[in-house]
Amino acid sequence: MNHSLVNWFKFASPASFYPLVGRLIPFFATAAAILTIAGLWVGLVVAPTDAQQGEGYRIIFVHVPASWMSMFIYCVMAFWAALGLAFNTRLSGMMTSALAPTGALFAFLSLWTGALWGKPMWGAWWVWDARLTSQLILFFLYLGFIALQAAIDDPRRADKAGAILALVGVINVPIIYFSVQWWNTLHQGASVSMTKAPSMAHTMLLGMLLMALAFWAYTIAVALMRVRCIILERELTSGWVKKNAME
Amino acid sequence: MQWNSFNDFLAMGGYALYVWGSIGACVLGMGIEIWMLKLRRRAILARLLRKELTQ
Amino acid sequence: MNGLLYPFQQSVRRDLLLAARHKTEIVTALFFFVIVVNLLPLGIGPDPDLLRKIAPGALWIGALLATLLGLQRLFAPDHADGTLEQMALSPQSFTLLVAGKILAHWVVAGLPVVLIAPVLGLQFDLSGRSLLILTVSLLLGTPILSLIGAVGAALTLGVRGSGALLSLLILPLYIPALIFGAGAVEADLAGLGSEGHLSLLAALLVVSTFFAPWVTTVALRVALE
Amino acid sequence: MLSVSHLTCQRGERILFQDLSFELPESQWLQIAGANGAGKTSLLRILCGLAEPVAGRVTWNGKAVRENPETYHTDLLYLGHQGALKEELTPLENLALSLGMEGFAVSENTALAALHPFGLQGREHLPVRFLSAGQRRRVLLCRLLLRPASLWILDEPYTALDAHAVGFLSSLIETHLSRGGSAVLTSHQSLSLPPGLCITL
Repeated sequence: MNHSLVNWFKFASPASFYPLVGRLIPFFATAAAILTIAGLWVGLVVAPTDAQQGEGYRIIFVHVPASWMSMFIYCVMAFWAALGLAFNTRLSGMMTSALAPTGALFAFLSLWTGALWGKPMWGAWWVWDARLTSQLILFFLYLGFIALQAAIDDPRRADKAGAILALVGVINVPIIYFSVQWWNTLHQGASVSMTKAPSMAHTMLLGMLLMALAFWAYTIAVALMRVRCIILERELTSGWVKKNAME
Repeated sequence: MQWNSFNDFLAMGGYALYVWGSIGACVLGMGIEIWMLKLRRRAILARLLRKELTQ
Repeated sequence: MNGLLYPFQQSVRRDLLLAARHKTEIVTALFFFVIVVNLLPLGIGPDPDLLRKIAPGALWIGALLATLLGLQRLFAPDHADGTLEQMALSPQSFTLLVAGKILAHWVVAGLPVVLIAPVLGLQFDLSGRSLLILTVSLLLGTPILSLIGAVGAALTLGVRGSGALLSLLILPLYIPALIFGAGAVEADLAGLGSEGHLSLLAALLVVSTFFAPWVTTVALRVALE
Repeated sequence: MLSVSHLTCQRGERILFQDLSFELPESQWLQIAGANGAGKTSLLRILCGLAEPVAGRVTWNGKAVRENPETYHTDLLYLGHQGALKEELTPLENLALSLGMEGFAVSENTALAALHPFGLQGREHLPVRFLSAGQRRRVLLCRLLLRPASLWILDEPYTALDAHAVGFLSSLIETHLSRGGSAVLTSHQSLSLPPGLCITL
């Protein structure tokens, strides 16, 4: 495998990207840990009790950041997908595949925490609320992406097919959100809505911001760890892997 | 400080199941994801070692 | 080389000719639709008020599944016998030929559903006006199902387990069409008028007609590599 | 003129060929020899622009084949391993429709005229399903007569052909070359053709 493949940016070739990532992971991992502890401390201990929802509202400190992350990760995946299709760099495909499971996890956690929040507030484990329903569909999009990539053996085709699906998906996400909103107002007249967040005291906002940053740092750390595994799996034959796989 | 004792903190104003259920799920989910990644990395390195020995 | 329409028309003609040679296939896809829709009253109960309420959703989900069934045979046979390769190497634009195939698929899988929908609507005790709106929504909606479905069929071409995979990929993308289509009748019954839903459905149709063939071609070129 | 520079092709983790370069001027033909699985078909697919090489460029008349495929494809005729025929359609329908989709309107008797020299009288209206492998191959080769193209890329064109058909195909290739066309073939048999270039993978 000659390494004269002209790549758009230097660290695009996995060989030089691998050690670079190795050094970044500990940084993001510790940042995620610290931010999570700080966020939970502010959210669970410092933040005041909410007037209407009592202590139950504290679930938003994990529910809202998880929803944000599930949508944000899908957009980042679409970014890498577009990059991969435009410049044909192998690395972009690997990044897209590395992000998908984490995005799916956050979509699932958002649904799980949404249900646990809905039960005490509205007495039902599942509420066909516009946002939660769209979140459910986003979870299906993630599953579709992961299933498609798992079903295709040739890594190059899996990357390209996945990239196309991610781009088609990212165009459809706003359409789906709009149509579910439209569907919700038709059937329920928007009486039950989770979007009305409780009146946000200063510390509550701080708590949510810290948790969002924590999830963000966590996503980067895990995605980089997974992209290193993918690089190793795909480049097993090339020479450089034997030398510095241990790094 | 909202809570005057640790048990109140655990009781979470009667919503213990829901609040700790949510946070527990997040911590569990993230923990499992990291653990599976470690397994995956160990498997690749083992496969690499085996290939190395056979050559 | 005379004009752009000729290759498109030939592509449609070939697929319709092939479908004509397999008449049983058209009929089975149609009966699948009829049976699926008729299962619901058996499952839910014969109460007319309830049936009238679920009729649009039932017919739309039936149309969704019937289209999904037909998508398997959109590119797979051509991929197997090498004709898809020849189409990719045609001097005419590959997207044009793919658009022809999608139109032929709609004529075989979508149109029969639209034609038989009013009859099934009667089973659900739908009034004349609702029947009309439902049929119009299916007429606008089934091409969308074929277009978006073609993207999924191209992505899963030649992949193992592509049947279940295709539905997992495509059904989430069908949801806006389902909501606007099935919601049109509901909105009309609720006095809100169905113009909003039908115009959004028409917008979806225009957007997917414009983008889907091109995206399908890109996916097919990836599959042919 | 077809020119290939530093072509590298990889299937899975195996490198089929590396740093392959050659040029094919007009009225020349190139034979690609090599054992099965040596990458002959992969090379042909890269030349057609169907597959993308790991490295290297393929240009036709100076322009990269994958840039805008339509212009390249007007000059290209590719016959692959598979029959590229629809089983349920008759040879006539297959020819007329496949050429129609490439923008060439073909009347029934021109198609008939192409089928006869390949000894397919009486079978024009029989679904291809009932034809033998050799007859199907000959129906496919009729495209060489009907489809104007200056570059022929033929994958194992001589398989399943009898002596008469082999002779007829060779004469077809010769007339194609004499008119300034070029051809790339893969084949196991020794070919009764004027001397041409040869690459072994």
